[in-house]
Amino acid sequence: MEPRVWREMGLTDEEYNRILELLGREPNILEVGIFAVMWSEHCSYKTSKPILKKFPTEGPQVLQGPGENAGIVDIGDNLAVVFKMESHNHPSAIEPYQGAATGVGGILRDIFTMGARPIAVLDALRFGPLEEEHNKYLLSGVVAGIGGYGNSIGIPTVGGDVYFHKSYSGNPLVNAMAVGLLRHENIAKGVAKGEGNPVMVIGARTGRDGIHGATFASVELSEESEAKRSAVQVGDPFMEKLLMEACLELIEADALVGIQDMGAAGLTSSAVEMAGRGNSGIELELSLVPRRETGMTPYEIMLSESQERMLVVPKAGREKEVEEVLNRWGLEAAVIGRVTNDGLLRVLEDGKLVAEIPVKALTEEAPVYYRPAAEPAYYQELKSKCFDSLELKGTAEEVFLALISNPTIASKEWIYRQYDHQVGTNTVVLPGGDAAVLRIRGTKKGIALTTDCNSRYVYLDPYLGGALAVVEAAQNIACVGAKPLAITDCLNFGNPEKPEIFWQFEQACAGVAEACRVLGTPVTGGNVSFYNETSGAAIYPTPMIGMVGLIEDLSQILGNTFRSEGEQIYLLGELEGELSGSEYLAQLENMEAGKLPELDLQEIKRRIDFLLELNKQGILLSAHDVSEGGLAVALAEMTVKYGATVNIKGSNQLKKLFGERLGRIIISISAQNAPKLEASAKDAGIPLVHLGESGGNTLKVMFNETCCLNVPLATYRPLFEQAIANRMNSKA
Amino acid sequence: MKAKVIVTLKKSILDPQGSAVERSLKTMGYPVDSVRIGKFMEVTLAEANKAKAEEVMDEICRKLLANPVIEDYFFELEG
Amino acid sequence: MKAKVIVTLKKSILDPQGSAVERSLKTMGYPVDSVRIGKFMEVTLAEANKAKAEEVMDEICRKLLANPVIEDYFFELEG
Amino acid sequence: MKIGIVRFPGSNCDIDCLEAWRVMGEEPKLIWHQETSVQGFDLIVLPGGFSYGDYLRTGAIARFSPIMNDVIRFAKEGGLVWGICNGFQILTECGLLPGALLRNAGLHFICSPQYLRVENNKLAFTNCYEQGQVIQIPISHGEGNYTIDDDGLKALQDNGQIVFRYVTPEGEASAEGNPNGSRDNIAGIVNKKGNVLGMMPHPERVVEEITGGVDGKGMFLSILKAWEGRV
Ligand SMILES: Nc1ncnc2c1ncn2[C@@H]1O[C@H](COP(=O)(O)OP(=O)(O)O)[C@@H](O)[C@H]1O
Ligand SMILES: [Mg+2]
Repeated sequence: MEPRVWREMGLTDEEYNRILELLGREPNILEVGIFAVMWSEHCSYKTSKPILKKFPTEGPQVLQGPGENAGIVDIGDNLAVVFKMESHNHPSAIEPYQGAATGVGGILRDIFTMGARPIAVLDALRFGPLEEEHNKYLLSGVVAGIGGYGNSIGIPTVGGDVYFHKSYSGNPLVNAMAVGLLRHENIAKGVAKGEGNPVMVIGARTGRDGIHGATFASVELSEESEAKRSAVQVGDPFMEKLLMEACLELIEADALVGIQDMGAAGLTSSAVEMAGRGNSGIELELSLVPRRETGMTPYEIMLSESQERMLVVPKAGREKEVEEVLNRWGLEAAVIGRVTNDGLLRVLEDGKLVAEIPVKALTEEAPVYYRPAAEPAYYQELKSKCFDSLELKGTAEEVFLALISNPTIASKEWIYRQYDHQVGTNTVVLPGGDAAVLRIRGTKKGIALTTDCNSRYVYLDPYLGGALAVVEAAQNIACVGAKPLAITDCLNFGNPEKPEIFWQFEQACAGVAEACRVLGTPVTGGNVSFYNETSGAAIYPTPMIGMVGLIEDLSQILGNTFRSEGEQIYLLGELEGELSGSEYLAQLENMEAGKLPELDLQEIKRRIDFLLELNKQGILLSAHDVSEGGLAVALAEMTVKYGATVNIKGSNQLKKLFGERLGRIIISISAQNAPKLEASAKDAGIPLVHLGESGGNTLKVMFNETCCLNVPLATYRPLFEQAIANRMNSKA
Repeated sequence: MKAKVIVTLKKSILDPQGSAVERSLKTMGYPVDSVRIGKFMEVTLAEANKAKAEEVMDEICRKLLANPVIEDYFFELEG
Repeated sequence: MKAKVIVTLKKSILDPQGSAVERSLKTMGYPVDSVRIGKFMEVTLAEANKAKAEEVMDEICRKLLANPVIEDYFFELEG
Repeated sequence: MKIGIVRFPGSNCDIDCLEAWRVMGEEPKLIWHQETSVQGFDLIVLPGGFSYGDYLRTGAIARFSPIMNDVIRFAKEGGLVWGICNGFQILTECGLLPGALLRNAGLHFICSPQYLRVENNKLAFTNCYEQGQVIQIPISHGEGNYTIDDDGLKALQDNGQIVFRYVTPEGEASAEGNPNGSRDNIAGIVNKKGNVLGMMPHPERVVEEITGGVDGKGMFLSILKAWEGRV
């Protein structure tokens, strides 16, 4: 075989030699294709595996950690939450609507394949600045695609986050997280076992869509990548809705041994992974696979990434039942093979053997790379920059108005308005809160959901930045009154073959791991997306964190806005933030540099616990974490109906108003309960600063008794709410 | 000058709309083999010169009316 | 036998999608007066007799492919 | 009350409607679209969602589901039929209600709380509201832009068939209060006889304080009251 063949499929020469060794003979083209996708970064995690091993993955709440299609955490009452996040960055860069839509479709299949009914979707998005037309095109296409799929299938999209930064121009990030609910006995697994059990494909027919998508996700975007694509996958949410109902019915009827969605690398990866988990072999007869097009080769059938398909192994004798259920939902089911006990993936076409590979060669024997890491040159240089003597640029009022009109900080309503966030009638806290909250019917409980990652922090200090992403998620969960439970992640980085990128990856993961350990939120699963580069320039490292929290009693949900006059406003935490890595510095000084403030995870944990404890006592009226834009912006976010008057004392107005430092939460409480709060904080040794009082229709900030900011709500709320709409030239 | 534009999904691209219509026509008992759905557009141009109009239309189709990643287009000028 | 169907919004009905495309083409500087957007469908019929196919298609269009309250249709048989 | 909720392939507010009726103490039945009779029911609900993916046109394919023939018969005989969102679209497609629903004027899907004004409280569906009352019920649709020709509109106006209009928080049926470009700010209409109602907003989403308010409850209460009055 010519080296060109395997190289084009993304295999290195050493990898090809390894295949020769494993097979003891030359592979045919189909076999090379199968190896290529199974050994792609996307399917094999060959580069990330050694690093991911360091994540804490256990805890009393974890019912299923990494390794299955999605993680599962227990929420009591025999119920569990299933959740996972996944990227669809490259497909979305090429065809934003379909790329994002199929991203949602794919992650939802990961959830219902576990036996859970999906109850929510979140979307974590990163784009280049909206000053560029192409980024607007990508944003509107991606948002329409997420809505197009989620709205139609009827799963509410309840949250997410969006940042705009030039490093994402040309390489947007589209990470979708899905969450489902199940009863413990319904947990299903992606496993093929029991010799002779039939193997069936159910759902959509197989076409020539997205062949080599998995490989494609594992290369940098270039001019040629478009040409490499055989056909863009098109999502069919209607089909998936039917497929979902049918699958849940089959799982409820206990008709299946195993079930797995066909995602990247389609039939190949689903069959191989299921057989791998079951220590079995699998035999497939390709002529039995229902097809959408004629003349498809075995290669195309095995590698097609047609959407809305699942591979199932029913219990022997229950094929008819599977077929009946699928037919009732207007879908097809076909037996295409059987489980064997010889540990081989055997592929036949019309009875003729076309491929035979030991399953283990594709899974366990996949190469693992320990890539070299090297601290990038920028790191120390940027870290050494100090901004202590920087002066406020213009008046506080001008800066304030500029910051809240920045799309990264401004309201994301233009986006989430396009998502049905209420279908299912379980959404208690809608998008716009710190975390979304869904009620669990039949209980008093709710779950809180959020996604977070400030990649500028990660760029400046990958270790701290990774930890901070987890911290921010935990704070958002706590601010609605929920206890952080566990996380899923989606690790978006550049080309890991570059030592500087691998260093970012390694450091960021270490930070994530440490924060998860201290905060008690194990990693239950996730996804790695490398090669996020355009023309050699990498995105800012973006380890997206999706967190789930539990709220025992829905009557204790906390809002993030003032709801009455005279609420006493306090800050939990330090009054002063830093300018390093802040939105202020980026936007007003056009600099992204500096040393991030030191991070004490134990202290963060204590503050979160303190906040939750206060909330249990029922004395808090609102809570909101201070993130991008600092104290002034956080206050603007809390003043929706009622304004506030705040008094700040000390030095360095700039750092106090606009500096950033995670671990700070603004709370409000009635005047009557204020002494109790002050006493508890003192006892617990938690820094607490009285800021002022809610009321009126302006946001007024006094600095050392002098008014430095006094803006009517009627002036800044519209700027905050319409910032994105204005740039997209359309009404929110 | 007027242009009629037809935009269709490329052959290999899945057409969920068309398939759904196809299935329901079949269920309703019509002798239908397949349905594919695309777009039809009428564009009135402020350009009297045919050759120029042709050029403009081709550019418009490529840039905006069709998505070359998944669609083909075809147009015809009139009048 | 193949039918090509064109479904357009009635003249009296506003076409926000067409207007949006029109606006952005104008903003991009193209000499465009107006854009209207409709649907194009290709239906393959399992019916060889032209007259019968004609009848079937008309019924299909009236019943399903177009909504007579807001749309007009037109079809052509081929092959 | 015997309530049937039709489940089309792609319906996704069917369970929401069911749960909302449960909040009211009723236990509705789901009716599979392939069934052929709605005999014995007092109310038929056509729920929201994306029946048949909303492919081609919203509601266009669902209208040919086997069950629809009998729903049409039921409606013609005076039975109560309530179409919400996609249900409204199906009702216009099958001719039980006049007009049609086009793509939102802004071309985006919109999910948002929305103020409505009750324009006719004499109906089986609205008798628990005040005439002119302003209520808040969320919308969630991409194609809710109601259109009808001049004569048709005049007939709706003259017969009191306009049930809800989109309004500003102050109750003005102005362009500012209109989220999707609907003609005459129409959010919901009823047939001449008053037994078939179609509306784009989702009252089933606002029957519990915890999930966003109770302004939709009035419709459920009205229907129960009307039905009790009839027995
Ligand atoms: N892509 C999105 N999809 C849905 N909701 C979003 C999206 N982006 C932001 N939101 C919502 O807007 C609110 C504010 O988001 P964000 O500014 O990221 O908050 P925070 O800084 O507290 O993490 C959240 O409720 C979030 O769920
Ligand atoms: Mg927050």
